[in-house]
Amino acid sequence: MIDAHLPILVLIPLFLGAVLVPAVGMSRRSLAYPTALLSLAATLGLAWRQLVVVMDSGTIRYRVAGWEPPYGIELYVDLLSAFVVLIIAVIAMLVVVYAGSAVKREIPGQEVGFFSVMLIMLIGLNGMVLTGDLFNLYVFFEVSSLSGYALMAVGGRKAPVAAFRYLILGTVGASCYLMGVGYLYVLTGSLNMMDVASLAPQLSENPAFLISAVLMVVGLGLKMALFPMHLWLPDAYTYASSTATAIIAPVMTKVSAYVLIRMLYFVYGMERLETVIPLGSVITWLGLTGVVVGSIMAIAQKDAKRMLAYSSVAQVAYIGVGIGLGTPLALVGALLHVMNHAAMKCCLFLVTGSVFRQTGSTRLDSFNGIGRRMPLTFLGFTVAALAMVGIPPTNGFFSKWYLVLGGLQKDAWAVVIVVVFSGLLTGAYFFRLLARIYTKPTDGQVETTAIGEPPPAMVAPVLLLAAMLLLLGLFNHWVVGNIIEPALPAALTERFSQAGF
Amino acid sequence: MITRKDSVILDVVTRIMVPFIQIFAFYVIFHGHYSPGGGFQGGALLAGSVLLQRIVLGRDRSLPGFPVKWGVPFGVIGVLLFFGTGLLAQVMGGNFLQYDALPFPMDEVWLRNTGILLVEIGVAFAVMGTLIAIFDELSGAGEEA
Amino acid sequence: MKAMVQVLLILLGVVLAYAGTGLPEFGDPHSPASQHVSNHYIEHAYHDSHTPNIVTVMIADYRSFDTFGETVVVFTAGMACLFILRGLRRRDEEGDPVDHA
Amino acid sequence: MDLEALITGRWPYLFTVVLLIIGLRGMLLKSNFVKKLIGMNIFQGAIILFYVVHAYKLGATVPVFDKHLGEHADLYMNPIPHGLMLTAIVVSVATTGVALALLIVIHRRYGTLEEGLLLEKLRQDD
Amino acid sequence: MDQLIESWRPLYAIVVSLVAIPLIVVSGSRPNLREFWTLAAAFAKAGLVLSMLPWVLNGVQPYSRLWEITPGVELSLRVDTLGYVFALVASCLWVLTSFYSIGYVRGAKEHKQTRYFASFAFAVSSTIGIAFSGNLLTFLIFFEMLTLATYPLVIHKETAAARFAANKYLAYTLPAGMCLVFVTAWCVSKVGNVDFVPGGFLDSSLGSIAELRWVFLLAMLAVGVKAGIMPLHSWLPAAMAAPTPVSALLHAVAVVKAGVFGVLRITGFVFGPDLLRDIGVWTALAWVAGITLTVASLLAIRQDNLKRRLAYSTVGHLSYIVLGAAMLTPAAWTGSVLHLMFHATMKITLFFCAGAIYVRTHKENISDMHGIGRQMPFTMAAFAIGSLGLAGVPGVNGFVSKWNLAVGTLQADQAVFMILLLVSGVLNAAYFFPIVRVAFFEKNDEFPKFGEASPLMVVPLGITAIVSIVLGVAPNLGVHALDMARRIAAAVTGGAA
Amino acid sequence: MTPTVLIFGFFVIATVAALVALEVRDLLAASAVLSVFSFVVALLYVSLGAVDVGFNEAVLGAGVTGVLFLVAVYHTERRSGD
Repeated sequence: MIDAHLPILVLIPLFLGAVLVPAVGMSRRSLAYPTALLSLAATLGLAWRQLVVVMDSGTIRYRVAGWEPPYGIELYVDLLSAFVVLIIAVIAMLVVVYAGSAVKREIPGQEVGFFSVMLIMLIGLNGMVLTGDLFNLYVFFEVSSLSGYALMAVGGRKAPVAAFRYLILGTVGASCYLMGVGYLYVLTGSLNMMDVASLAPQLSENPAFLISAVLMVVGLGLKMALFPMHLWLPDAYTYASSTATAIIAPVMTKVSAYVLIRMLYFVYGMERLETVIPLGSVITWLGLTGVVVGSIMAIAQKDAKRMLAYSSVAQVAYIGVGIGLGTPLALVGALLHVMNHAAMKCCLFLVTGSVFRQTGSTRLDSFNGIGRRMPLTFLGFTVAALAMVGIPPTNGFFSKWYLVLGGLQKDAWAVVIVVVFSGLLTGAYFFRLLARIYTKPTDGQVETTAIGEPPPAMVAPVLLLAAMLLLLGLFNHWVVGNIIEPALPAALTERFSQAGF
Repeated sequence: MITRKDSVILDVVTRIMVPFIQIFAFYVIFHGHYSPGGGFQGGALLAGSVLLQRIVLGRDRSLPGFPVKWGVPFGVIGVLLFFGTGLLAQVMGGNFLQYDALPFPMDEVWLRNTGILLVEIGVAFAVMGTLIAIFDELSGAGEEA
Repeated sequence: MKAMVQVLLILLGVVLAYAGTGLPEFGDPHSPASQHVSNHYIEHAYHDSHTPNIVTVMIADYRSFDTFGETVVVFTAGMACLFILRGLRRRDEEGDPVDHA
Repeated sequence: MDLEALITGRWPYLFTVVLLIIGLRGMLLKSNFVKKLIGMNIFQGAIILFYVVHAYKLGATVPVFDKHLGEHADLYMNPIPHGLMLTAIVVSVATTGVALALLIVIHRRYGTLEEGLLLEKLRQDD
Repeated sequence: MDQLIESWRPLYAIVVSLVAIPLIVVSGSRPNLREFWTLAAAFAKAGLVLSMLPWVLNGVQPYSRLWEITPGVELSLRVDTLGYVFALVASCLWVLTSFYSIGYVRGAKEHKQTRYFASFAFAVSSTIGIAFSGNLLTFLIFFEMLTLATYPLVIHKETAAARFAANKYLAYTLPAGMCLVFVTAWCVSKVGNVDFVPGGFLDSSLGSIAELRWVFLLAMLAVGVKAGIMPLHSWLPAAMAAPTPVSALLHAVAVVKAGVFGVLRITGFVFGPDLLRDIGVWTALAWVAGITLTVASLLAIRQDNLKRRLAYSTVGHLSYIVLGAAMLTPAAWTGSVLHLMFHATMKITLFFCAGAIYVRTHKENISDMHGIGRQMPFTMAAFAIGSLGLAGVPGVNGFVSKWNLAVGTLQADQAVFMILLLVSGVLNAAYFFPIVRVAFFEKNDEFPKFGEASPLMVVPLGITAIVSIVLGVAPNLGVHALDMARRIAAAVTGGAA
Repeated sequence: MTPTVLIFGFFVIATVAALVALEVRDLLAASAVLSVFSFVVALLYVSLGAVDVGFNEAVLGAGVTGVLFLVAVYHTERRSGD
């Protein structure tokens, strides 16, 4: 009984939290944190339950307001969406645990607003994942974007400027998406994804249909910061408060990537698009360029947060590569990277937040010799850094591994070579940073003294994430075999059935 | 925000206009079933009437009409009304927002009609409260609240 | 840079205009958009809820989840403005407690 | 031949494209932030128009059920885009509100809303 | 054919030193306890490895299948004879090195000893993992872990030179690791099951000759970096910036041997002799190895720093093994495997000696070592034994392996390589004997009185020297090294040695 | 046909208003013109049969948005560089 309602139940605690946090926070500010924690814990539990139910008994299709799918809005929860919802919930839970101590120091007096807006953002992101309706997705898209702008605007002195830039580009993206939905609607008369997908095949020659696909790629690409559309990202991530970055960076871009996969593979049908326009190849090439450019830019940075921001550009580009390639294994790689990169980036940004809290700066200089001052925190950081470089058996290796296998399925040598060797560029900046962290500086810079570990609530999430990185690496096949692979579109796996699975 | 205007005509016209606007707004909300209009428009009109007061009369004299600190609570109430309707339907055994499951003594069709009305009122409150809150924040009035 | 954007914009315009060739004609009552779901709404709205205004029925009943999301958007905007303006003003007046990156 | 069909049969669509480009140009090329926002409003207005244009049916009336008219679908405009666009308009207002809040903060901190001047001041900050 | 039995022992052998790491770290403030953990792990590991000897000698292969890590490929450990040989060398020498390390780091008052011991344990774990890997993907994982574990050891001293060396090390090994990723991915996508098979699991139907050649090239780049094949060797002399026990175990035994072990795995168990002959790359590999061993010996002569000279000597001797592998004949493979073992005992003796000298005298240059043999007679005697062995003098174990290699080149009708081997033997003598001569036969009255280093250091190096002699006289004594080598060669090349 | 002419006329006016709103240097004036634009577009919606949308646009787009712009411009600066 309850199980059938799970898709909406996941959203309800978040919503209650978002409304209750300001309500209780107005009288007692200290209550905001436990309220947020409570609502997220409920969501986490429900998200977990939802994944279990979907694994056991298949896709849940929930009719909001009780109307038949093409007429009413439905929430469509297959393995993939349940999986992404769980990722969001886990990351959010850890960040909120962390945020209790961090926000108080970083943006004092604004806990109430922060937690409320953050919960709203999570509603938006979860809604984007859960919904099975094109326009409904736009609404949640805007919910997450608007709250994202707000979260990014509060932080450093320059944050509002960065947030405004993001707002402009984000609105362009959202509007592109809306326009794309408009074309689809005008051509099919329906807004339900499954319905549109069943009507789409006869349209694949129609220019408006193709343009709508391109507009979707642009719109979602802007939100997921796919290479040439990443311009908003570095500033926004750098100047936002560490906690906000730690929640936005892992989930926002990933959810957009997920939606892009949904659109291209489940609604439009990539193979049909490919016969008319080389959309996949374009995305792949953009991704490859993004991997290289993002990594090189990251090498050049002097601020840890900015470096991580550029590395996000590169990592998102990997997902783009997987989406563009469109072989089953490449898609597995992309989806696995959605999860992996979320965990890694979250861990890294949490650590920069801790460093900022303890030293007052995130410049690379402030990392000198810090590994001995904050050994546990930096144990987590090290694992995450190695995962970013793609050292086995961390999870970062395996997403690239599947991408490479996917490239080999299609004999896409450029992809194989770039994905294999781009780890070098990532290694260039992470090992440089690790050497800084664990060895004394030689260039005469002041060593950070008299700082220690942050409070346990800020260390535990980092360590948990680090443990997850290893476990997700070692047991990635469980995830792939039970969740990702069965969720891939059947048409795709059949075409490639002789290879791989 | 904007300093007091000294134009008596504007002042008087505003004072006369505002109640009419508000009545019209309520008409729009409640008559949304039968003619164009509904929660969005009505809420925006309500907000507009308050904003008109704020602009023309200046902050000091408009505040008694709609205090600044009411903006967000109104928004919250509106959203909760919407949400509560949906949740009530769910608790009573329907799906979220499935009005025909609402526990009122009516037939299905009228239940839907009522549900729509409740939701529209919620929307109106939410839009009104939030728009006023945004205005107050932008004009700097929110700080003193 | 600006010139490039101009060119791109014109290009976009041309492409979008070209996309128009795939769209149904203006005012065509038999376009796909006016057939599939919308007809169902028009024909059932009144019987489903005794409400003649089809748009109202649609936004508040058939697609009420959209409208719910939309009130959340409005609420978000309110909270966002509060969050951005209150906190930052307070901080600008008291001076930054910590030096941000 | 296609061009002719495009202009005669789909001219309102072309207008929306023109408005869209005007708005987008304002968003991307105007250096004043308020102007960018004005561009954004026009841009979103254009998209809303696009939807509404495609809801139009020749010879139909507004989508309010009328007993005397009956319930044949061809008699009423398509209500779906209308409903969607109600939402979209509110979203666009909400976005504008948040953006304006950001602008006020930016102006407080840097005393300008011109992109060029602002960039210079940002550089000085470092 | 070998018989497979399921056993967790290979896994335990790997994990035992990983378990020790947290214990080492936690007891970092109490050095005695910390070193107890190190020694305990070392003994446990050696014991576990030795306990598998009867199985291996009887043709039984213990294996542990862990879990599927990527579609169709499991994380699997399998102890075949070749892997066992390597694991045996690494684990036994780790025991000695542990004792030696304790003496060394205390004697030299190294900083951050906890990090040192922890990394060391991690590196040894990875090495054993490499040895016991049952398929290419598992091999890859441990190979990369080894890279990672050695990085802190190379940068250990945190001087500019150490940083440079560490960066150089990464700059060589990371790309190599990525080549290996590519090769593994290629194999997985072509054949699916990448379990090592004696004689290779690839065949010429899988791709064009050019493609296969490219893959082989990348595979050799991948393992060749650690194996120090020229021109990929230059990280090795630089890495001598690390503390001496590190150089001894890792840069003379574990890491570089992991490289040559990789060469053996890839030539014998992935590509296989038949395919290598088909695509005609074996002569190329042989030439690269031949040139490396000659040039490295020449370069070694020019070094004055003792450890650097030893490093170049290592580069040369690794290429003996590679050369043997490239010959693809039974005797050559026997020689290769034997040299894998025997070079380890000899070279570690030399490094131990170099470390002992450094701890006592802080001298690293050969030109400063006049008359040191009178101060440290045991140490320098062991050094002499190691030198003789590496030069290939009969009576020490180096001769046995070189003899087999030479026979192998003749089996392959490549006499030219035998000449190279002989030349290089002469060159070996040319760079080692001067050291012995300087140490024993030149008087230096200004030399202060030092005496021997601590027993913790002298005993291990004495043991390795004695082992070298014993194995030189009776190569089949104890662990049946020669038998095992012959068996491996027979399995890979399909012929009896 | 009358409605078509009407729609065409509104489209032209809207386009002109959009251009003007973006080109006027006085931001208060620009905001006002934006309101005019919104109002014209609202009329356009009505003439396209979307009465609800037109109503909403008139109230929200022309009314509230305009007011918000006015407030913001009032609190920042009136002149625009372009």
